[in-house]
Amino acid sequence: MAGIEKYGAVKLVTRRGFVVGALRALCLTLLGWLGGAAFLRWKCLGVDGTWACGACPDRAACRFAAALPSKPASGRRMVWQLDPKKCIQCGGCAVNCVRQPSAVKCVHSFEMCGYCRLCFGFFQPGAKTLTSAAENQLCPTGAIRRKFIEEPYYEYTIDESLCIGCGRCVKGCAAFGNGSLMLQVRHDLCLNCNECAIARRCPASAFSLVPADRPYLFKPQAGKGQP
Amino acid sequence: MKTFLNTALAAGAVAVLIAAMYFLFSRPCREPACSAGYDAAALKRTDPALVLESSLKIIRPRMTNLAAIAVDRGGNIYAGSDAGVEILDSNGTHVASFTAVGPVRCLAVTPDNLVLAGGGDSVAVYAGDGALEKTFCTGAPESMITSVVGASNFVFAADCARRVIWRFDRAGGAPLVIGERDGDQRKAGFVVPSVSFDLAAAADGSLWAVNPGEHRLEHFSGDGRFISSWGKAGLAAPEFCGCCNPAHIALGPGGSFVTSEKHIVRIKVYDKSGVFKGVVCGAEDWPGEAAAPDIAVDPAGRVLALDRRANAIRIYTLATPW
Amino acid sequence: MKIYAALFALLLAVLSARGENRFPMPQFESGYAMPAAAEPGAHPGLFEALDAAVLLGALSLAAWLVLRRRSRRGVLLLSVFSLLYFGFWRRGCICPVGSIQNVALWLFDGGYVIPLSAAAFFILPLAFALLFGRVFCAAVCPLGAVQDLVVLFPVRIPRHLARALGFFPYLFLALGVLLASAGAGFMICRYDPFVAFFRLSGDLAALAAGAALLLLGVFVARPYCRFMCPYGVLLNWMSRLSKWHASIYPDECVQCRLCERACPFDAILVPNSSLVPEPREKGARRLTALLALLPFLALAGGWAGASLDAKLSANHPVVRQADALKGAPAASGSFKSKMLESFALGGGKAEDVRARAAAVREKIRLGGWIAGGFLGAALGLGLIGVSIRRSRDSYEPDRGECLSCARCFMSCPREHLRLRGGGKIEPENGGAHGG
Amino acid sequence: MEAEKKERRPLHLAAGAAALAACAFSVLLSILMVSSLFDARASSPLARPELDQWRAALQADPANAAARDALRSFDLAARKMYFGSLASLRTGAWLLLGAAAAALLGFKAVAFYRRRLPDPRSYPQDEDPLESAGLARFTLAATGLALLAGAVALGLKARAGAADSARRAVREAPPLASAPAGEALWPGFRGPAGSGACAFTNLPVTWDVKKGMNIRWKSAVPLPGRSSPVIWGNRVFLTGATKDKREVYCYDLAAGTLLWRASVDSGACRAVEVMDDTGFAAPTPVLDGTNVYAVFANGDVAAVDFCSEPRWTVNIGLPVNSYGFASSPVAYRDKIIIQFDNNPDKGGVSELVALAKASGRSLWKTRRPVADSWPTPLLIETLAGPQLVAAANESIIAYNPDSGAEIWSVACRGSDSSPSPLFAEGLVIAPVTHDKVYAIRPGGRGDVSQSAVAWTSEDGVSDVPSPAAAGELVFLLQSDGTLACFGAADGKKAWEAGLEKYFYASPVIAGENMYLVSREGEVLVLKAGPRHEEVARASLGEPSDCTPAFAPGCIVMRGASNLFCIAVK
Repeated sequence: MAGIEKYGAVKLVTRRGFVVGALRALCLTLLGWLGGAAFLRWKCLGVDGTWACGACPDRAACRFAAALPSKPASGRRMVWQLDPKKCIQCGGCAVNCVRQPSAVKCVHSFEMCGYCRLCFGFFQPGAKTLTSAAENQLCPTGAIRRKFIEEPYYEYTIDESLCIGCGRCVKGCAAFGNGSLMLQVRHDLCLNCNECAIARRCPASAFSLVPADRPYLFKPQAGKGQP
Repeated sequence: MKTFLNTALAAGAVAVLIAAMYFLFSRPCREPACSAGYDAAALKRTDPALVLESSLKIIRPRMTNLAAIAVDRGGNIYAGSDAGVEILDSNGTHVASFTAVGPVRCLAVTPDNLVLAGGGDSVAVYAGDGALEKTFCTGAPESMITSVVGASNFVFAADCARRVIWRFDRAGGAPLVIGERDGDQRKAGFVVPSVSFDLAAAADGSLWAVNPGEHRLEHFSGDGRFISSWGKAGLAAPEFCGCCNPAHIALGPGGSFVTSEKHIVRIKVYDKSGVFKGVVCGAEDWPGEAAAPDIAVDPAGRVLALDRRANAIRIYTLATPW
Repeated sequence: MKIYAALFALLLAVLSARGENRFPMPQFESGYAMPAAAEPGAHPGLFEALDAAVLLGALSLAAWLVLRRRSRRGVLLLSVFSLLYFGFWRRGCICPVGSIQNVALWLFDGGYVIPLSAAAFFILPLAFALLFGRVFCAAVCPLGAVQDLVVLFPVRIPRHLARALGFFPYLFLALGVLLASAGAGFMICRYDPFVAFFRLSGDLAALAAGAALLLLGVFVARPYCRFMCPYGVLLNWMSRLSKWHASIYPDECVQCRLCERACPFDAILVPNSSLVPEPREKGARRLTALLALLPFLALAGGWAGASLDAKLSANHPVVRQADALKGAPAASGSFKSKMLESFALGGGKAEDVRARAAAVREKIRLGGWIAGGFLGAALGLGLIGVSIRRSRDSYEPDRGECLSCARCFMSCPREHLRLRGGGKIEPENGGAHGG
Repeated sequence: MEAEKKERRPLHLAAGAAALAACAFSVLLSILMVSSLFDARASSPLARPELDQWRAALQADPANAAARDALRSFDLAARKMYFGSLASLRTGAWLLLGAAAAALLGFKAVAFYRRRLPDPRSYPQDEDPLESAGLARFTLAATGLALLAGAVALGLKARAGAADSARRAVREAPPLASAPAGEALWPGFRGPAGSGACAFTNLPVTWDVKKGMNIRWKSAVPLPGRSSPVIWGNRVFLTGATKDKREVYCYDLAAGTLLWRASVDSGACRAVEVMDDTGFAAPTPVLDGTNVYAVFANGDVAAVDFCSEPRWTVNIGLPVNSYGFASSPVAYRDKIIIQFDNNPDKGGVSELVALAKASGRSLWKTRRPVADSWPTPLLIETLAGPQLVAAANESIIAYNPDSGAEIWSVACRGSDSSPSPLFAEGLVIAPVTHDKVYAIRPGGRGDVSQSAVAWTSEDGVSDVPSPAAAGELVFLLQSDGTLACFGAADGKKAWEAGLEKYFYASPVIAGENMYLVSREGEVLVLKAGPRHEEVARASLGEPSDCTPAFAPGCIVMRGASNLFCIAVK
C-alpha cells in the first residue's frame, strides 16, 4: 500500500481520524457479520426451508460448518414458479412478463391426458366440426398441435415457440377435461428477475420461489403407474 | 448569464426527471387481461325453462366419505363409504350399517336384496345384514371396478381400466367379458378417459352402459351382444359435454333414463327412447362441485343424488309424473 | 425424477385421504409411445459464484486503477466491461441497488433465504467503499456505467438545487427498505429505469423513463446515481469513512484552479481558508437551532410515514386480497373478481385473511414510523451538514459525493509531472476526457 | 497545438457527421420500433373482437362460407402481424443499441477533438459559499417540507376513504354478543315468535322526546324505510332505501351510535314503482346471530354479517305488486324463506322462495296459487313438525319449511290482505283483509277449509296492522283505530274500542302492557287484558309506521327519520 500512502493518502486531523477509524471498523464488522450470517443461513438451510440442523437440540451446532450437512448449492438457489393448483388462468402471465412473448408457457402432462377426440383445451366450446380449422381452435396463436394416433385417440402437443401463456386451453381443460394442461414458468426463458413482474400482479398469488433443482410444480401425475 | 442558463437547464432537467419518475410511479398496476373468449361459468349456466319442477329433501347418513348410493326394491337407501355400507329407509332414517372389506367405490342391490360393493378389482357380496357372502374377482390385477349391477341371474361389473364389462353368474364364476373393441359398430369399444364408467340394469335383464368418451349410452343384451346406443356430444342441455359424460346413469320407471354429468354438474331426465325431458338440477345447485354425483332412482320415482361435499343425499321428487 | 416420486407420494396421500379418482391411461394398440413434458432446467448455479467472483475482481481492479494507477482510461474500459457483463449479459439482475431489498427482506422475514450472490452484491461494494471510496460507482455498477458513458456536455447544477435533489435517494431508500421488509414487493427493482434496457424488452413506460434519464444524462451527469440511487446513500456514508480515497493531485495541490471545473458531478470542494467566514456566534446560534429542530423533524417525519400505512400496505398481496373480500362482489373480469375467484378456489376463511391483513397493516404502520423518522433525521442532518464549514486550503474531492471516476486527475499539472517522471504513459495519449 | 488541430479537422468532421448520422438512424429506428410495438399491441392474440364476431356468425349459421373464410384469413394475418412485430422488435433493439453506441463514440470523438485546456481565468467567480449555503438550506428545507406535506395529504386522503370502511367500524364496535338468555333478542318482525309479545316488565310507559325524559338515545336514520328495527345482543339493525339506494344499518343498542352502514346492490338494479305508504324498504330484516338478512322493494336480498362484511347479494326477481313488496323474510335453520306474492294480472308469479343462508342460492321454490299480498309468513312448531303458514287473499297455506311442500290450506276470499298470521292457544289466527278472521287447527293435510277451521269472525278484520296475542287473548287492530279483543280459543269478543287514530304499525305487548304506535307518532299504552284500560300516552314527535322492538329495559322505535331508544332512567 506504499504507493497509495504516497499518492492517495488523505491527511486527517487526529481526533477526527480516530472517530472515523472507529466508525469504519464498526461498519466493517457489521458487514462481516452480515456476510457470515447470510452464509450460515444459506448453508444450514434445508431444501424444504427448515434448518438442516434443526434436528440437533441446540442451534449452536449450526455455527460449525463441519457439523452441517453439505447441500448442493443449487438446492438453495431459488427460481420463480407458479402453482397450477392456485392458478385461475386469468391471462395475466401473457401480458405481465418482462419478456414478450411470456416466459410462462402451457405444458402438457400427457400422463393425465384422456387423448379425447373432442378436447376442450383445443376446440372452441361448441365447435361445430372437429377439425383444426381456425374457427374451431381455442388457442389464439394456434400453438396446439392435434395428431391422430388411433381410433379414437388424438395427441395434443404444445408448440412453445407460439404459446403466449394466456391459459385459455388450460381453462378449457380444467373446466371440462382431466386438467392435463397447465401453465408453468419455463426456466430456459425466465430471466428470474429479483421481483417477478407476473407474481406481483397475480390475483391468485400463485407464484413463489422454488428450489432450482426441482423447478416445476406439476399437478399430481395422476396417471402414473397403475396398481 | 451562464449561471442563469445553467439554472434553467438544471430546472428543466429536474422537471423531466420528476416527470419520468412520476410516469413510472403513477402507472397503475396492469390488470391481467381477462382470458377472453373462454367464460366457463357462462357455459355452465342452466336455462331455467328446462328445469323440471321438483321438491327437494335432504337426508344425512351417519357415515362420512360417502362414495356411492343404491336403492333396493323396497325403496330403502344404501350408502357406501370407504368404511362400509349404511342402510336407511325411504324417509332417510337410519336402519343399519355394516363395515365392508375394502373401500366401496360402487354399490348395487340385487332383486333378492344382496348388497354388491365394488372396489379395486373385485366385487364383494353381502347379505342384507352385512355378512360377507362371497367375493367376485376379475382376475385382472389392473382392473378398476367403477360400477356394479345385480340382475336376476347375473352380476355385471364395469372395469374402467380394462374398459370392459365383466359378467359373473350368481356364484361368481363364469366371468364373461362384454364390450371389447370390435371393428364394426363400436370401433373403439368403451372409451374411458377418466374414472367414470357406469352401468344400469334394465327390467328385462338387459344392460345399459355408458360409453363416456363417446358421450353415449349403449344397450347390451344379457349375454353381452351390443343392441343399440343413443346420445351425442355437445354443450347444449340435451347433449353430453366435456371429457367422459354422462358419468352416472340410472333407469327410472318405464325405462326412462336419469343421467348425471361432471364438469357441468347436472342431472337430466330422458325418456326411454333417449328424448331429452328436462334438467332436475343444474350446476347452480352444485356450487364448487366438479365431480358427477352418483345417482339412483327409487321405486317411487324419486331421484336420489349423492352430495359428497355435504356428505348428504338429495332426494328430488319430480312434480311431473314419469 | 425425485420430483415425480415426491409428487406421486403426495398423490397417493391425497388419494387415500379423499378417495380421489385416478386417470386410467388409454390402451394404445398402435404402439404409441407417450412423450414426456419437456422441463428445461434453470441457468446453472455456478453463475451465482461467478457473478460474485467477477464483482470482487472488478472492484479490486477499479480500486487499483483509481488509487494506484490513477488511469481514467482504465476506469472507462472497466466500466464498459461491467456494463456488458453485469448489464447486457447478466441482464442487470441481481444488482447491488436491488440487493438492499433482499437483505431487508432476509433480515425481517426468517423464511426468506437470501441468495449468496445477493448478499455478496450488497456487502462487497460497501466494504470497498469503506476502504477505497466509491470505486464501485466509478467502474463496476452497470447502471452507473451506462450513464457515465453518455456524459457528453455536462452542465453545473446550482449547488442548492443539487442538495435538494440529493434528498430523494433517502426517500427511495426508506420506502424500498420499508416495503421490502414488510414483504410488500421490491419497489426499487420495480422502478429501476435501466434494467429494461439491459433486457432489451419490457414496459414501454420503463423504457421511456430510462431513455429520458439517459438523454438527461447527456447534460446532467449521472442523474440516477446522484438524485435517485438508494444504494448511493449507503455508499456515500461508507465513502466518508473510507481509509483511502482518490485525490485530485498525486502529491500536493498548487492551487492552480485547473481542476475546478473538471468534475461533471460537481464533487470538488474548493479551498475556502482564504474566504472570510461568517461571524462565529451567528453560525453557532444557527447550528444549535438546527440541532434542536432535529428531533422534531424526525417525529414529524415518523408521523407522516405512519399516516401513509393504508397507502403503503395496499402493495401487500394479503392486504389486497382482504380489500377485495370486503364490499360487494365486483364486475366479472375485473382484478377484484379474479382475486375473489382465486380465494373461492383456495377455500380459505375470510376472517383469517382479514386478520393477516390487519397484522400487515400494523407492521407497515410501525415501519412507517421508523422510515419517516429516518427521513426526518436525514433532512435535519442535511441542513446541519450544509451549515457547518470546514476550512480547506487545497482542492479536495467531496468524499461523500465523489464517484472516484478519475476524470479530474488529468487536469492537475502535478499529475502530468508524475506521468513524465514515471514515464509510464506518453503524454499525448494520456487522454483527458474532462469536458 | 493549432497545427495539431488543423490536421485533425477532417477526422473531427467525420466523427461529427458519423455521430449525427447514427443519431438520426437511431431516432428513426426507435420510431419504427414504437410503431411495431403498437402493432404487436393492436394484434394482441388476447383481444380480437372481429374474430369473435365472425365466430358468432358461424355459430348462428355454420354454412356461412364467407364468414368462415374471412375469419380464417383475418386470423392468419393477425398471427403473422403479431409474431412479425415481435421479431422486428427483437432485431430492432440490437440495431438500436449498435446505433446508439456508434453515435456515442462519434460524440466522444468530437468532444475529444474539441477539448480545450482548462482556463481558470474564464471561470466565473464561484458563488459565495455563505450565500449558497443559505440557498441550499432553503431549498432542502422546502423539499423536505413539500414531501412531508404530500405524505400527510395522501395519508389523510386514505384515512378519509377508509373512514366508514368496515375495518374501522369493527374496531370501534363493542364486542359481539351472541344473545344468550336474558340478552336482548328481537330477531325479526314482531319478535322471536312472531307473536309481537315479550315478557319484559321493566319498560317505560311514558317519555318525552323534547325534554329527553326516558330517552336513552335518538339517532338519525340516513335513508327512509318502513321496516321495523330488530335487535340481537347489543346491536340494533334496520334497513333504509330510496329508489336507487339500499342500505342496512347497525346501531349500538347502548349508545345509539351508527356502527356501520352497508349498501346493498345485486347489480340487477331494476327500478320498481312503490306507493309512498310502502316505500322501498318495507320488509323487516331478520337475524340469526351471525348475519342480518334484508329484503328490499326491488327484490334484492342481502346477507351482511354483524361486522358489515357483505356475505352475498341476490335478486329474487322484480316484485309485481300494486302497493310494493312488504313481506318480511323468515329465518329457518339454514334457509331464508320469503313469501314472494305477485300480481298475476300483471304477469307476476307468486312463490315461496327458500334461499341458502350460506350462499343466497335458491334451495327450492314453490308456486303459490294466490295473487299479490303482504303478510309475513309465520313459522310454527306442530307435533307433525315445523310448518310455515303463509296467508294471502285466496287461501291460507301451510308449507313444510324444509322442502317447500304444501301441508294444508284453507280457502278464503279476501283482497289486499296485509296482516300476518299469529299462533295462539294452538290455533293459527289469520285475519284476511275484507274477509274474515280465521282460526285454524294446524293438524290436518290437504284442503282443510271445512275440517280445521276452529272459528271465524266477521269483525276485527284488520287491514294493515298484524294481530298480537297475550296468553289466551288476541288483539286485532284496524288501521282506522278500532281495537278488538278476542278469546283466542273460542273467538268470543271480549271488548272493542275506537282509538280515534290511524295505525299502520302492529301492536306489540310487553308483559301487562300493549304498545300501539299511531301513524302520526302518538304511542298509546293499554293494558293487554280482558278490559279496555289505557295506561299512558306519549309521542315520538314524528310520524311512524314501524312496529317497536323490545329489549330488556328499553324499547326501540323507528320514526320517519329517527331511531329512538326509550328506557327508564
